[in-house]
Amino acid sequence: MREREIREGHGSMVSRISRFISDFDNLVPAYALMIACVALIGLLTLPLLTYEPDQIYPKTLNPSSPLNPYDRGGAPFTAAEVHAQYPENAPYIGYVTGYLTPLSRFFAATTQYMGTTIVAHPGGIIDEILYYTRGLDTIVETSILFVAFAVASFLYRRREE
Amino acid sequence: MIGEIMAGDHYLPGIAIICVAIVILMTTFFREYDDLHRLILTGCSEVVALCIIAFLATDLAEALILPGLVVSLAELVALSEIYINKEGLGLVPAPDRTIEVFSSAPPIIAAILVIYGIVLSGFTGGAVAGVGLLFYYLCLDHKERFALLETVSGYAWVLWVFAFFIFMMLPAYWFFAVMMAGSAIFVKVTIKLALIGTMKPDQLLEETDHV
Amino acid sequence: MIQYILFALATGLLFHGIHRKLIARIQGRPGPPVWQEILHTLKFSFKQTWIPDTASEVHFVGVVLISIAIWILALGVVIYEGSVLLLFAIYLLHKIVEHGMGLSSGSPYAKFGAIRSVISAASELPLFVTILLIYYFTGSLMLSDIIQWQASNGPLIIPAFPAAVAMYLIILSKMHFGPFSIIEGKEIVSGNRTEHFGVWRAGLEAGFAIKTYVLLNAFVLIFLGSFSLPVLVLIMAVILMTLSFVCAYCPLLGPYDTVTVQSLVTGVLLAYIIILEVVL
Amino acid sequence: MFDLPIEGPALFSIPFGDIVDYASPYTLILFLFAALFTALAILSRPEQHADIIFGEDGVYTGRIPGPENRFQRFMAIACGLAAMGATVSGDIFNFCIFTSMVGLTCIGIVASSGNRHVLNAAFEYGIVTMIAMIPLFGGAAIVAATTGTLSIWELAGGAIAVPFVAKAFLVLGVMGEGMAPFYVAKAEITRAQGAPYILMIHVSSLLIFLRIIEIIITI
Amino acid sequence: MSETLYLGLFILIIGVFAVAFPRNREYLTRLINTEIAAFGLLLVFLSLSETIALVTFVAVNGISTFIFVRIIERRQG
Repeated sequence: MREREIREGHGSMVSRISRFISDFDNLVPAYALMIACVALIGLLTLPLLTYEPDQIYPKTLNPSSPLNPYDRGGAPFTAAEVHAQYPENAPYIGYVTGYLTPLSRFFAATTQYMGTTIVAHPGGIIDEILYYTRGLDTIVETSILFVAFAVASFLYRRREE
Repeated sequence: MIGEIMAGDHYLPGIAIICVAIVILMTTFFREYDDLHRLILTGCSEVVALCIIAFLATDLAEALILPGLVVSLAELVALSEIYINKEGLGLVPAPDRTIEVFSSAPPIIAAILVIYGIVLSGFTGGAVAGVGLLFYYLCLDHKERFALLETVSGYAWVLWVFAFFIFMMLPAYWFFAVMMAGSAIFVKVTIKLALIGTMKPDQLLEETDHV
Repeated sequence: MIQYILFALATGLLFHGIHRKLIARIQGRPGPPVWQEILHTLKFSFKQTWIPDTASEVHFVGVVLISIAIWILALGVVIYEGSVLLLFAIYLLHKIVEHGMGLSSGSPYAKFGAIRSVISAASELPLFVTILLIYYFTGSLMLSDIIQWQASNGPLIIPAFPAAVAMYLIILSKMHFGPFSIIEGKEIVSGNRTEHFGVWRAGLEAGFAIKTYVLLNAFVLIFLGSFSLPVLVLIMAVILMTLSFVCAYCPLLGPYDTVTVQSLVTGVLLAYIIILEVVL
Repeated sequence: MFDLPIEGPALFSIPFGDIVDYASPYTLILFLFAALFTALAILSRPEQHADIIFGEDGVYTGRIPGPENRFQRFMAIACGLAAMGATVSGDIFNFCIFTSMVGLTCIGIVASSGNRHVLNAAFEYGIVTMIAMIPLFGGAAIVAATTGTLSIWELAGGAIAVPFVAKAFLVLGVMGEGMAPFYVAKAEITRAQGAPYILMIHVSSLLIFLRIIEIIITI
Repeated sequence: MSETLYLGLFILIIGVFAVAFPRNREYLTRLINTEIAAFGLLLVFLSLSETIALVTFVAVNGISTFIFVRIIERRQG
């Protein structure tokens, strides 16, 4: 009870709130409360949201293809059809999507169930987006990984030495 | 065309359910004052965040999920080290791991995962191979060269940035750029994740003194 | 431009002097003469100057230059009727100057000032809502458009009264001796200005004088409209006097009380915006 | 190129595929500010930390040890680069990633501090940055799903309605990553040593906050 | 495939609920409850045919679980 009093403060409304926010243990609850409020608003205004049917990089499924679910067409060293945001900024768009390495062509010819492996192998739509059209995202992302490991290994080494 | 039609039809119910999940999860943060519990709860919030992205249901969604995954993992790695440091959780005797499978299985499992990771390449491959190496390092004694591995990973990162600039400036050479990017990111992610396996509490690293 | 900067500098310093004089009179003290701040700045310019041994040298000096530079930039935005958003960005970047001033010297008192300046950064929130309200009414954030809008629709202060209150609060939180100036509380000596003296102090005073001028000028331009220079200065002086009254009568708030008050004002304003959205 | 009456005309743009970085007078000044403070972090040495021991007359000063200093500087530079990227990014998701990099590097800057109190605050801050992933990436994903694009240029001018929830989520996310208005934990973090680096935390968080305001008014 | 989708969402909600209101407040219990939610997410990935994300998530989730277990081990050790 006493602890609760210290945590929530007493006196006027303003000083109660001040007491609450001045303890950084209450930071996470305060932030979580705000997110919960916005999520509730989102729930209430849900009918206002509409899914835009005209998306960039739309998905097409072709269950009979050995590349399923990532068959986006295109032959090696020709451009496949890719609906990017600014195709004019990427003159060779679609080439990565269409490309299959010899190994993935072997997989595609042999079995129907290796679609994910084939597309994760160099070439394919995901590589097109991650390396080419949205390559900057990937740069930042690998940098984040780099920074995080710098922090972790710095702390680890300092502790263990 | 199944993907598109489905996403449009189920977007609103999906978001509604996720909003409910967010509200439930956030009320937990309101009651939880234990630091480690909070850390575990953030793991759950990452799942919810990825679920919102997944509902985009295009190829773009996956291109957004992969960075999201990596960011959350990176933050978790950094925060966990800060937690250990701030709580002063020092060396603890290693739990007795003399289980037979732990000495025989690692090389095989690690080899399978690493080979499959090489085939996949890129992030996905890096993550898969990283799990394999992590398992290997975790179970067996090792004398890895911490500094050497980090250097290799740094060069791999530079290689990937170089590949990105080929894409931007000399797009005609996209083929080399794809190969370079795929392998560089693979190497980088694999090494980073494998290093987690080497961060064991019961191991003092003699090898890293010269760093 | 250069004569305008000098004018703004002199007027701003004079305003500071009037501010001090008025507060002193309200509190029953004689107070310094109104041109005291101008003399102060001149005096500091010729006094001995050095950098404390504990300080981070480049930073210690850089902060002073940055402070002058950003407020001259802000003055340029006001004169050439640029974007209000840019003006407010500079207002927020001023926070960095405050932090930097306190942190760079290595003195514990200055550091306390910097820590309090970090706490008091909640004054960003009313600012944010002010921008939203202005944009809601005028559909533009360029000062020229806002002035034109007022020429045809009357002063913005009438429809957007809450925004004016919020911006008044923002200016108030930057005034010396005000209820929100926790970074200069006397219990921490001179707060983050403790270690800056000599030319550095003169530079800071100059930057702050331009700041006061720009903020008052922007308030008049945004909420009342465009006036000829003498009228403009007169209106600014009147607003300054109301600020001095508030500063003289209000005690210094506790550090976190300032955060609470400013957040509450923001909450009220947000509610006002939401009501506007729903009703209109 | 666009010319909205919000921040002035776009001055120039640098295309990186789908992500087009652009500079308006507003974002250019934010960018230069980030660059300036990054340069300051590179150039200046940290201050000597003065400690007054209670019950004594002595004031003790101390320098940050070498490895800590190098690490802090590295983190501060990374933080500055991330802030620079965030200020000129023309893509909402790209901005979000830069923002989360800012959050992570901010923790990194104080992580080397040995002070338990500072580490506690840094941990709380870290938890908030991890929770902030929900609103930040969630907001970006809702924008993409309801408008079919992530480019700020396409969304600018209100031609395509961006739902209120998405905007609110984005603001909340940036608040969490940069801790812009909740300075409670940050005030504690400020107690750590190394002025040029600690200052970078504030610079970056203010810049991303200013940028998100611009973004949500623009779209 | 929409059954899979809703099953995934259902499991996600159950997982989140279990994380939010655990029967016994042990670190490991909570971690395992988080895995329930993660399983729901996997089903969502599967039904939306996002299989690369699925594979990566499985791998990354394994690593993050390892990190959690490592801290919990230290905490209790």
